[in-house]
This record gives sequence, C-alpha cells and structure tokens, in this order.
Amino acid sequence: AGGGAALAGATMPRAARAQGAIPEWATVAGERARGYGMPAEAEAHVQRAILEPFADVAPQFSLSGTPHHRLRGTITPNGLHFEVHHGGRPNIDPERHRLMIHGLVERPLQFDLGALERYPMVTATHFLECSGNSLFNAIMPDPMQAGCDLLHGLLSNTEWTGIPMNVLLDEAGVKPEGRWLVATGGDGPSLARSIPVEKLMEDGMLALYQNGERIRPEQGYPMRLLLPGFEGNMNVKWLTSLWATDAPAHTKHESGEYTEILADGSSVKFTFAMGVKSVITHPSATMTMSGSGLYELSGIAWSGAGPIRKVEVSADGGASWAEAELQGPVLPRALTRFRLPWAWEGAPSLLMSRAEDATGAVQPTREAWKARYDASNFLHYNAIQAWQITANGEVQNVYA
Amino acid sequence: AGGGAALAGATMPRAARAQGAIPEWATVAGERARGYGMPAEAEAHVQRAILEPFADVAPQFSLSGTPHHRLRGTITPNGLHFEVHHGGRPNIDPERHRLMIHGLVERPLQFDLGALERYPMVTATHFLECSGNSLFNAIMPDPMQAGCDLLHGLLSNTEWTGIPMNVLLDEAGVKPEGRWLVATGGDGPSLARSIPVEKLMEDGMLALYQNGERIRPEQGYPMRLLLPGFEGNMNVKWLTSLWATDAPAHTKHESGEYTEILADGSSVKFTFAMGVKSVITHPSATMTMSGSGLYELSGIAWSGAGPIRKVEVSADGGASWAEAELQGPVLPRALTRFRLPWAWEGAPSLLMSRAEDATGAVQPTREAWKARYDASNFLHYNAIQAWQITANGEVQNVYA
Amino acid sequence: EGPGLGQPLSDEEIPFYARYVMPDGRGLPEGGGTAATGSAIYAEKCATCHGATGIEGPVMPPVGPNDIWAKPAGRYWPYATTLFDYIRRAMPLDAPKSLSDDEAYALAAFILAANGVIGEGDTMDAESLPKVEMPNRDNFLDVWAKQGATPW
Amino acid sequence: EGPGLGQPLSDEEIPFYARYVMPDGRGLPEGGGTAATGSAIYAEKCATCHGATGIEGPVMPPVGPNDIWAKPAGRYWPYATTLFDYIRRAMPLDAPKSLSDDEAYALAAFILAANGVIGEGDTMDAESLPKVEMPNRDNFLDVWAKQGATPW
Ligand code: HEC
Ligand code: HEC
Ligand SMILES: [Ca+2]
Ligand SMILES: [Ca+2]
Ligand SMILES: [Ca+2]
Ligand SMILES: [Ca+2]
Ligand SMILES: [Ca+2]
Ligand SMILES: [Ca+2]
Ligand SMILES: [Co+2]
Ligand SMILES: [Co+2]
Repeated sequence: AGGGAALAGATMPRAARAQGAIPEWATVAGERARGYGMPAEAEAHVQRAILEPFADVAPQFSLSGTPHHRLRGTITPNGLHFEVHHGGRPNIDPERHRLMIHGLVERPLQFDLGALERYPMVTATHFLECSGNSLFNAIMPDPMQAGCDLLHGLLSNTEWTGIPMNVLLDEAGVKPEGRWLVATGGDGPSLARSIPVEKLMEDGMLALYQNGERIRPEQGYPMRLLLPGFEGNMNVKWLTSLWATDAPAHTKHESGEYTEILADGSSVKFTFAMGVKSVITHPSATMTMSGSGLYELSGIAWSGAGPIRKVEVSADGGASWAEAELQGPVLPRALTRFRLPWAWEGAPSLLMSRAEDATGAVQPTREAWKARYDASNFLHYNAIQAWQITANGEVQNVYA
Repeated sequence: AGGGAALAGATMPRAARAQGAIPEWATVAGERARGYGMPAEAEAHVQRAILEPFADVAPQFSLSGTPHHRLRGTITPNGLHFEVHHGGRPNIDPERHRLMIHGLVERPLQFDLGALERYPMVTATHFLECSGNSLFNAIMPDPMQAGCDLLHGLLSNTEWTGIPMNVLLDEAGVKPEGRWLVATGGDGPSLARSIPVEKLMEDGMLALYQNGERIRPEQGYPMRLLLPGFEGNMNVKWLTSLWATDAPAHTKHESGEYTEILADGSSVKFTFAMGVKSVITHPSATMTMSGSGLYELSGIAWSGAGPIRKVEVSADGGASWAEAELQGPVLPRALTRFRLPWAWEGAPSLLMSRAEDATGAVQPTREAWKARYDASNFLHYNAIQAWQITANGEVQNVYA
Repeated sequence: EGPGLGQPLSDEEIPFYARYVMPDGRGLPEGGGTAATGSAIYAEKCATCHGATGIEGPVMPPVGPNDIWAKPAGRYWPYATTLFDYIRRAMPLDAPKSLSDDEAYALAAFILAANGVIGEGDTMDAESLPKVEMPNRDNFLDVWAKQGATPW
Repeated sequence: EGPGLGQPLSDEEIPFYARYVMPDGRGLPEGGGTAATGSAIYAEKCATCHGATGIEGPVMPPVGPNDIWAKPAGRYWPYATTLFDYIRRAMPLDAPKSLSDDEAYALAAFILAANGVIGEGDTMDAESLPKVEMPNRDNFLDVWAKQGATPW
C-alpha cells in the first residue's frame, strides 16, 4: 500500500468527517453493571398512584394503581403491580413462614418454603383486579379527570408460577364435607376469605414466583393464593392457612367490604368472578393529542370468565363500532391488548371500547351498570369507558 | 340474646383460644405502600452474576448473567435481564435521543420519542441470548462448578413492545440496492452491526417497552433493536441510526468478536440465528438435593429458529430419555419451560436435557459441538448440559 | 402427584386466626362482655379511627349507615360472629391481636348496641352472639350458590 | 401504515459514527498516518489496556494471535478499514471519539505493522487502507449468504 496524504483526483470517494453533533454520552465510558436493574431516572415518574384515604389515622390502608397509561404490552412489571392494603405490607421471615392445611382434612399438614420447592409447578399469565377497581367512575357524580392509574389501576397482569392447589389439598385429603376453605394471610389483620373447594381444585395456585422471580412483599411474599379470574381480595396474600370447613365463614371481607348493595336495597354476596371489561389506555384522560393525523388506539381488555373474544372501538360515542386487532396469544383470564389505527381529524371525538368474552358477555353502558346497583356501590364496575377528545386535543374522562 | 358468662352444659361447642404461636408480623400494622416495588430483603442475593474480565483497566466491559437457577416460569423480570456491555451503560437523555434512518433510502428521516409514540406497535415475548452464552462450558478443559447465572445466564426472556421495523423503513423508503442496514447504538463505543434488510422487514422491532414498562438503561433505554432469534449483539441497544447500504460494513463485532473459528482454521461470519438449546435449572450445579424421593425436574428450552417441539430428559446419562411436559403457550423464539416428575433414589445420577425445535434441529453433544470448532471458540455453544448428582446429593457440572 | 413433604400439623401449632368463628358460633371462646365495658375500650382504642360514637369515621364507621359508609358492620353484616372474630384478629389496626376475648366480646356488644341491634345491657358471649338476629341477614343473594363463577 | 411523523434528516445532522467505513474504502476521510506516529500514540493511550506491544492484553490484544486471544484485530479481521473506523468511534474506551482522523490512521498503521501485515514505513490513508490484503480475508464462510437465518 502506498503514499502520503490522500491524492487529489483519486477515484475513491473522499468524505470530510461528518459534522453531526455528538451527544456527550457517546464520548465517555458508561456506567458499570449492577446486580439488579431499575428504570431510567427519566422514568422515575412512572410509579404506582398511591391513595391513602385515611392517611391521618390509618396510612396502612391504601390503594396503589398501576399506571396503565404509561405502559404498553400486556405484562405488568413487578414493581408496578397494583397493591391494595388493608393493614400494610408485612415484613415476613420466609424461613419461619409456613402454610397450614387443616380443618376437615384427613391429615392436617404444614409446609415450609424448602419443602414447597420440590413440588410440581405450573406457570400461567393472569390478571388480578380489585373488585373496587374503577371506583371513581362508579360513584362520582362528575367524572374525575385522572390518569388510568387512579381510574383503572387496581388491575395488573403478570406471569405466575406455583404449585397447583389440588396437589397440596390432595396431600392433606380434604373430606367430602369440606366444601370451603378459609384462606388466611400472614398480615397484621390476618385477612381471611372463604373459597369454594371447587375453585381451588380446578385452577387455584399457591403462587411462589411472579414474572420469574419470587413474589414481592406487596404481592404476598413468600406466597399467595391465586384464583384466576376471581376478585383480587380473594387471592389472599402472605397465605399461611387453609382451613377446610363445611360452610363459608362469612369473614369480614365477604360480609361487608366485598358485597354489593343492589338498587332494590338487597345485597349480593360471594360475587367472585370479575366481569368482562376494557379500557383504551392510549389515548386516555390527562393526555393531550399531538396534532391531527393517524394514531394507533391501544388498550387492554380482560374477563374473569375466560379469554377475550372481541373488542370493538367507537370514535363517535357508540354510533358506529370497528373491531380492533387483538394481540396474540389471547390467554384466558389475562390482559389482552387491542389496537386500532385511527385518524384524528382534529374535531371533538368520543372514544369508547367494548369487550366481549368467550362466554358472550359484553360490557354494559355506565347507565345500565348504575341501574343495577345502589348509588353507593363501587364494586365490580365494568362499564364502557368513554374518553372525550376536545377540539384542542385534550382527552377527558366522561360518562356517556 | 341473653345472659352472663358462658353456661355450663350449653350445647354449643366451646373452644379455648387456640395456642399456636403468633409471629410478630401478625401483631403490628405493616409498611405503607411505595410507588415502585422491589424484591424482599431476604431475596437480595437474587442478582445478576457480574463478570468484569478486565476489571482493573476496563470495568465497563462486563457480562451479567440472569440467575436462572433462582427463577421459575419463563419471563425474566427486567431487573435481572442479562447485560453484556462493551463500553458500559450510557446515560442517555431521552429528549435528545433520536433514531436516524439514512443512506440508501428515498427520504432520510429522524424520529424522536414523541413521534414514535404515535406509531403502530406490536407485542411479543422473545428470548435474547448472547452468542457467548455458556462460554465456560465451551472452552474450559474441566467443567466449572457454578450456578446457571455464570454458566448459562447470558440469556433472558421478556415481553417486548415496539414498532414493527418495516413501518419505519417503509416511511424512509429503502432503495432496492439497500440490502443491509448498519445499526448503531448511542453508547460510548457506538456499537454497530450490519443487519440484512430481510430480517428487519420480516420481524424486526424498534423495541420501546419491556415487560410493559420503558426499556431500562441496561437494555437500551430509550430504544433498542429487536431481532427475534438472532444473537444478542445484533439487537443493538440505545439504537440511534439505521444506515442503509449495499453490503455489510464488516463492523468490528462482525469481523472478530462475533465470528467463530472452525476446527480447520477457517472461520464463519454472519452466523446470526441462535441454535436450539435447553438447560435443566432445577436442580442444577451448586445445588444440593434435599433427600431422596420425588422431585420435579424443571428447565428452559429455546431456539432461534422457531418454537420448541420437544424436550427429552435423561437421568442415566443419555441411555434412556423421557419426554418432558412443555408449559404452554409454546411461543416461537421464546423460552419454554419444561417439567418432568422424577424420583431420586439417592444414587449417583446423570441428568441431561435435549431440546428439538420446530425445524427438527436437535442439540448436539458437547463432543460433537467441540469437533466442529477451533478449541478457542466459545460462541454459539448449544450442547447438551449434563448435571451429575452425587450419592450425597451434590449437583455438579460435568461434560458427558 | 406431589412429593408428600407436608409435615404433620398438631392442634397446638395452629394460631387462633387460622380459623374463623362460624356464623353458628362454632369456634367462639369462653368469656363475654357488654356494651358498657365495650364503650370504654372503644373510646380508648378505636375512636380515633372510627369516630367518637362509631358513626363519624373517617374509617368505615361500624355504626350507621350514613353518607360515609353504606355498610356499617354492626348492622349490615349478616352475622354478629364476624364482628367478634374480625375485631379480635385485626383491630386495632396498629396492634392487631392485642385484645382479650372479653374485650372483643365487649366491643362487639358495644357496636351492636350502638346500632340498636341488641339491648344496651345484653351480654355477648359464645351463646348469645350467634343468636343475634342481624337485620340484614336474609337480604343477601348468594351468587356462588346461584350461578357459580359466572359474574353476577 | 404509520402516521408519517419522521422529520427530514439532513446530512449535516448525521454524526460520523452513524455510518461505517466500508471495506472498499468508501467513507474514509482525508488524512493519514504511519506506524511510527501510531506507536507513540499507542504507548500513551492504548497500552494500559491492550499491552505494551499490543500482544500482552489483558484486553483482546490487537496483535497476535496468542493464548490470550485467537482473533487479533490486525491480523484476523478481514478488512483493515474496520480498524480505522472502530478505533475512531470507540477507542480509547474511556474517551471514545477523541482521536483525530490522522491519529486513527496512524494507530491502524501501527497495529497492522505490528502484525507484519504492512511495512513499518507504510502510510495508511484513504487510498492505501482498503488495499491492505488482510491475511485472513478469504478464510471466512458467509453463513447468511449460504443459508440465511438457519443456524450454522
Ligand atoms: C389506627 C386505625 C384504626 C384503629 C385504631 C381501629 N381501627 Fe378498625 N379499622 C381500621 C381500618 C383501616 C379498617 C378497614 C380494614 C379493611 O378494610 O380491611 C378497619 C375496620 C374495622 C371494622 C370493619 C369495618 C367495615 O365495615 O369493614 C370494624 C368493625 C372495626 N374496624 C372495629 C374496630 C375496633 C373495635 C377498634 C378498636 C379496638 C378499631 N377498629 C380500631 C382502622 C382502625
Ligand atoms: C480503558 C481501556 C482501553 C483503552 C485505553 C483502549 N482500549 Fe481498545 N478496547 C478496550 C475494550 C474493553 C475493548 C473490547 C470492546 C468490545 O469488545 O466491544 C477494546 C477493543 C479494541 C479493539 C478490538 C479488539 C478486538 O479484537 O475486538 C481494538 C483494535 C482496540 N481496542 C484498539 C485500541 C486502541 C488503538 C486504543 C488507543 C487509542 C485503545 N484500544 C485503548 C479497552 C481499551
Ligand atoms: Ca426451612
Ligand atoms: Ca407436572
Ligand atoms: Ca421531544
Ligand atoms: Ca396495527
Ligand atoms: Ca330481611
Ligand atoms: Ca486465505
Ligand atoms: Co365480589
Ligand atoms: Co454469531
């Protein structure tokens, strides 16, 4: 190879060094690796929205909503899974924690974590939803302007791994007269719920892992009950006891807090499965459109009764509907993301989504939902969510 | 209702207050909620295993392995996704970051995060594997005794959401002579790889979200390239440029570090797809069996060529094989968990797993794999992993 | 199907909150109490959270109903046994399980009396508590019995 | 299919590292350098990581091969152009993009000469660098060309 500086007239194209600006991060060595990662600092605002309705006297009673308007996909990262705490997050020593199975069983048994590690496990992706999710839309006379964290955040979706409950119950040998099991948590108030044995035997899981890693403290570390499709409160966290009984105990939560008063003044109890529901997350309230033109409407749909069959979207307040694309795999009792391209003309528009599940159940209008219940009820709200887009692009929560 | 203290002889069964010990955490109010959760303190040891081979002079060059022997399920939580850093983790300002598409295109374009939020997105679960994964088994003369973090941890599996690359490339209009795109990252060394346009158009994704939330800094915040099934290094993190060319640039990584020397002294280049592979994670090296009796063997299988079709497990060093159960949904180019009940008799046993993918490809033995390559090669190692269980229950890494 | 690693569990190892007092009174311990006793304990240990007379709140007032809470425990709940058990295991929030059985009986009596469901002088104990006729008892539809897991 | 929100990108906005020097030399800038110049820069800016003479390491020694690293950049890589581009964009690790084009040419010359691939006095520049015949160049099988995405 030859000569000095580049020769004039060489056939080789010559480039002066390109001039585009070089950001400072491309001129330095980066940070060292870390054992456990965290989101970027610029994303520090992506947090659960924490509500402590009795902050002055009982801050341990709280609701923390997943910020669905800042998430995409279907999995909820563990750090953002919703929490509802009735007595705070207990600090449990996993070495001393045990699961007891007793009552109407042949062999009362206890299991520690070490023993449970040897059991057969299954893995399944499931949503959890508090039956109080979307409570503000249920009861507030005027629609609250807030993000999907406060409006619909008591809902999350993760991959759970644990032991099929029937394996453990069979080992203890539930007697024929043991029709219910009272599940109790290891938290301060020892939260308890009566669970039908049929559900536990069908698809109940003693969940030990969430999105691959050990369940986190706010989700029940070191173990929780998972009842796919059933209201969040029954999926008892920090599970420490399953007590087989001949009848439901009518525990505190199934007597009051998680029963619903109907329009006629009577109540319904043991309303376990969550209804079919959907929400458009992009765009949604508190957002502003970035000019007219093409958007992809994106949202989440789910049902406690099985897989989602269809999601329809309307941009004219329900006058016309288009079927959205469902992101596969569409799994039973798991969040399903739907998407639909939509051109915003810059005019006021009323967006709605309406999900249908595999049983044929369809979301009610807010009006129809309200008509069933007493005005005070805020549980099991699954009405169609409407978002008003104003002429200047603000997205607002509306009842329609 | 009536009278004083409980009457002797009443028919109602009377219980003295049960005496079982009450752990202290059931006697106090718990902690308040937090905006972003973390694993339990007792799980603080569940970290990525960080290797800094040149720690003294270049600690920014590092490999951080996912601790698969401490995880269950198929999803890797974001905090534990493996990292391989060639120049450390850059600290990028998302507001100033942009993606450029230029070179042999009709319309050179740039996109900022705000614009990208309006694009159509897809969601898919995919593994990423460094082509250097399992390097110790590939090159060490004697099998290293270490966990699956060090042995096989440069592999993770998450749910990715982002923009189909063909949408962005179509907007720029790649010219017919643009057969490759050189993808460049925003890190210090500006890591670059030449990518065939066919792959980008088929299933390439500009990934913005991982397990629902924004991709984390060590995974490419604010955006990375995702090429399902292709070796990790090509899935360029912090993606800032796609430059369409008529030929591969033979960048540094495709010239040396990610080419393989064969047994005959020649090399292979542009070896993109990861081969079929599996590892039993429970039990695995560094673990000790907890006595004889029934276990559930559990592991992970994956292939860059498509879905896993079958995983066979042997407990006698390959003399006989049993088909393991695959946890559904079995997704293409995603980790698939397999499980098989197995009774350990307390005698020495040699465990192996052998995966087959939908193309019919099967994992080679270590011997067969070694025979193809020069002794120095540690890339694309996908041989059958064998774990020796000793008579006293220690699980050891062996070549067999 | 499993490895059979559960360890035998003896009765003495089971803490009281691993069971629940049943609506028919099974599980109720000895002891008892009246609203008068309960009133003093309530004032000391409960009023900050649930209100001076039990109807003010802020936390779900057990006496009512009112605009704050439509489902007061001492009136809306179908069984009085639940009051005893829940108070004993869970209340006060900052010192759960600190109450004696007598205290829990007395607090249940206080709440029931404040709701007018029992008389001021009635003693609540293992015999009387399950016999309390809660006014709302027959006003519930059991959806699980009616239609199983189908959402109502 | 998309909303068409890409903004026009002008040439002046593109930083140099968004392209790559091609094996045939396209993209090489003006300037040049020799091993002698490169040797001094190497000693100052590179030797701590890659070894005094380029063969000691600890980091992937660019001169070799040896027991530490079977694929020395200055001998194993198929094209010398990659050396120039990579050094200019990425090295030294703690100050990437701090080198001038002349320095990058000189360092490429130093590494190539140390591997015996060019003469000690050869100048590397836009014309000469792509003409360097790397000894391993024809020793690669292109697996993508041969079998596409099927793993080798
Ligand atoms: C520091 C705050 C605090 C104190 C003190 C407290 N409570 Fe509570 N109480 C709560 C909270 C919070 C709840 C709701 C828990 C839940 O929803 O699971 C509650 C719930 C209740 C309920 C059920 C209400 C319903 O409708 O679901 C009853 C009954 C009750 N408490 C009684 C008592 C009694 C009796 C005491 C005193 C011995 C007491 N509480 C002291 C905070 C407190
Ligand atoms: C502070 C440490 C450090 C310094 C100083 C440094 N390098 Fe490097 N160099 C590295 C690391 C680490 C790598 C591997 C990067 C990778 O794998 O992507 C590397 C890789 C290289 C390679 C490619 C090696 C291969 O086989 O892939 C070359 C060539 C190189 N450096 C040249 C230089 C030159 C020339 C200088 C001085 C201008 C220099 N380096 C200074 C750390 C350093
Ligand atoms: Ca133990
Ligand atoms: Ca099984
Ligand atoms: Ca911007
Ligand atoms: Ca679409
Ligand atoms: Ca009645
Ligand atoms: Ca040759
Ligand atoms: Co309910
Ligand atoms: Co490769």
